[in-house]
Amino acid sequence: MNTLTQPIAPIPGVRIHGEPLLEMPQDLYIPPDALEVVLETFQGPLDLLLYLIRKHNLDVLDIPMAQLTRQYMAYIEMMQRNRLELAAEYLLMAAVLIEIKSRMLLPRPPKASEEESTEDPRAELMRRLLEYEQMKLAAQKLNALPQVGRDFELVQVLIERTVGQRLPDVAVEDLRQAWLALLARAKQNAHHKVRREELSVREQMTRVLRQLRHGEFEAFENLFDAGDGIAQLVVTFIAILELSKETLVEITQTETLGNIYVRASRRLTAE
Amino acid sequence: MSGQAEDLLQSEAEPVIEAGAVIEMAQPIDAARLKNILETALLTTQEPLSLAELKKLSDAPVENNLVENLLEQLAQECAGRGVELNRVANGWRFRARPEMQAYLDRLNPQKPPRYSRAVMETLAIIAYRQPVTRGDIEEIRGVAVSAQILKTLEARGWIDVIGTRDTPGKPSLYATTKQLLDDLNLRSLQELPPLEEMNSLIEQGEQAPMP
Amino acid sequence: MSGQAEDLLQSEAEPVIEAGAVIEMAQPIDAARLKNILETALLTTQEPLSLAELKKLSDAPVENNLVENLLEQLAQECAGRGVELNRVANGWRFRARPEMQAYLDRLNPQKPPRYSRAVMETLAIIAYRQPVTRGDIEEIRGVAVSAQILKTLEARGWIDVIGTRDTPGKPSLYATTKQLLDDLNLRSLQELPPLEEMNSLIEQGEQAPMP
Repeated sequence: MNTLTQPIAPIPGVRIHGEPLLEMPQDLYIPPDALEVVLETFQGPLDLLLYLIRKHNLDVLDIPMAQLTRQYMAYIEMMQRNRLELAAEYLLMAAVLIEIKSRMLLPRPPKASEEESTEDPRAELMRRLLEYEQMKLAAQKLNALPQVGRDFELVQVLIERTVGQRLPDVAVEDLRQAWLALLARAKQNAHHKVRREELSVREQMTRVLRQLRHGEFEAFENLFDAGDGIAQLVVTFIAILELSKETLVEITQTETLGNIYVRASRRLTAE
Repeated sequence: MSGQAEDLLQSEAEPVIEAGAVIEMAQPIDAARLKNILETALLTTQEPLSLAELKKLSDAPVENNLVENLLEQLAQECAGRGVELNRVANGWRFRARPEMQAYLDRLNPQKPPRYSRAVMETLAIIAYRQPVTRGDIEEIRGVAVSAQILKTLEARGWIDVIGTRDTPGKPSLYATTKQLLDDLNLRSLQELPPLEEMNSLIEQGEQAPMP
Repeated sequence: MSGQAEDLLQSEAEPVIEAGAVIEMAQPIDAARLKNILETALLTTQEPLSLAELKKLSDAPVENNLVENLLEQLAQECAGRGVELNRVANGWRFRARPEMQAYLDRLNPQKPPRYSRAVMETLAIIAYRQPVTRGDIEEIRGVAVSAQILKTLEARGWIDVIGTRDTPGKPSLYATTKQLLDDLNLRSLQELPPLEEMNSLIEQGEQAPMP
């Protein structure tokens, strides 16, 4: 029975101001199983130290190191006792506190080495505590400022954009990039041959096919524009041959040296 | 939070209204104030607010009639302004008058939408390889090409079907249109970047510049 | 070229550049109409609009002064209403007064999460000590600062990386954004709550310059 009431009994060996641990600051005493929550409420060792200092109305500028260190150690011990995973920063801070305390026990060296050793060993800790506290307070004030969405809403009246939504703009550069991407991929796949090709032939193939769209025979010469230069006429001729090769057009000649007719491949146009 | 809201309220010259405060019984409804709240709610919400929702904004129970009257008043106060309060199927909402759109469009340097990579690659293939079937495009891209992509480009007037190939299934042959050239500010397809040049770009660096 | 520039200058007060159209006299700006348009633009846009953007809403070139006057008028007309026109870091925008929030919450119960102390302390250090590295923040807070915290603030658009410090590891330097000021309804960092005067010990040259 007695052993089961452990939470109520003082934790042996842990005393603060000579009082058992249970007498720790009232609002700080938490059942061990809730310790984790408390640990989370502190943002780290500086926060915990500040709490202990403020709780006991200690002057940060003149911290009684012995007292503070004792309290802090008690706290750490309590955390460890409950096998809470203690962030390394807490242990590091314990080391720092002990170091400061021990340095304060040493007799002050004479003014030989001016700056450094005459400095109060607590100075650095004080500086950090105050700086942290300043930011902690700033954070609270910042958090108290009205925040959009949380404390006030923005006005937004509907505007109907009935007129056709904007269409993407495309530039030649985009096409080029797209093709480069294809090339890069084709290269990886290795089985695609990207042949060098005369775009002009492709262009003429399209033009001729368009012209033959009606499905009827068209006189061969009608597919050429006399106004075009010779180079263009050759390209058109190659285009027609290419179309024929791809069986996209039929070329017929009813009699030798007679008129040549071209039409889109028959089955092609018959729907 | 609530403490903060209170502070703010206390410093206002206006009478204090506390969220969720119990209103003394038989307190007359402050119509002007309710109108204010209704307006604020409607101005901060793009979706229409139903009468039921709007009634929730009153601290004391309120008649439909009163709320509707206030809404009518608000609507009338919009006369001559750039926004109007409309009653729509789902309730009430403010909207900008259509004639304001031309002005508001000036503010919207919305980044123009971009076509997906799939669309751009399909367009590039059609441009450089026309006439091509969907199958051809898929072979080059190495992945399926959705009908949606081709439809997008057709709707834009940039490609069209100029025939079908005489193979099983009679696939449509796609080619680019003059419209595309116009939109790209080109006189002919030959003004497209030459492929060989691009080839060298790829060969030089292993890392292809991806779009 | 220079002739063209001259033309432009001569027609400065004219509304639009219509080819060949001869516009006789400088058209006066219809201030009432412009105010209407300004109001509508501001009512339909959640993001603040800068003076430069607002000036684009005028058909004819317009002085900053005139636009600012109209904005002041609009702001004054909000007296007694549930919304107000504010000037914030990125420009002008309407918002609902904070005291309306309790009502608006009835319509839309979801609220953005309140940030943890860790997040707010990190934000405060960045706001008051910017630019700072993650190491600086850890030094002040005395604990590790998780990447998640910084990501949260970055995703919210409140902080961003403005460079790197020239020390080993080239740590990123964080600063707060204008968006943060907008979201807090502030015009500049100077409007942040002043830092608490800590005891003089800390001020012996250690204190970073205040933003």
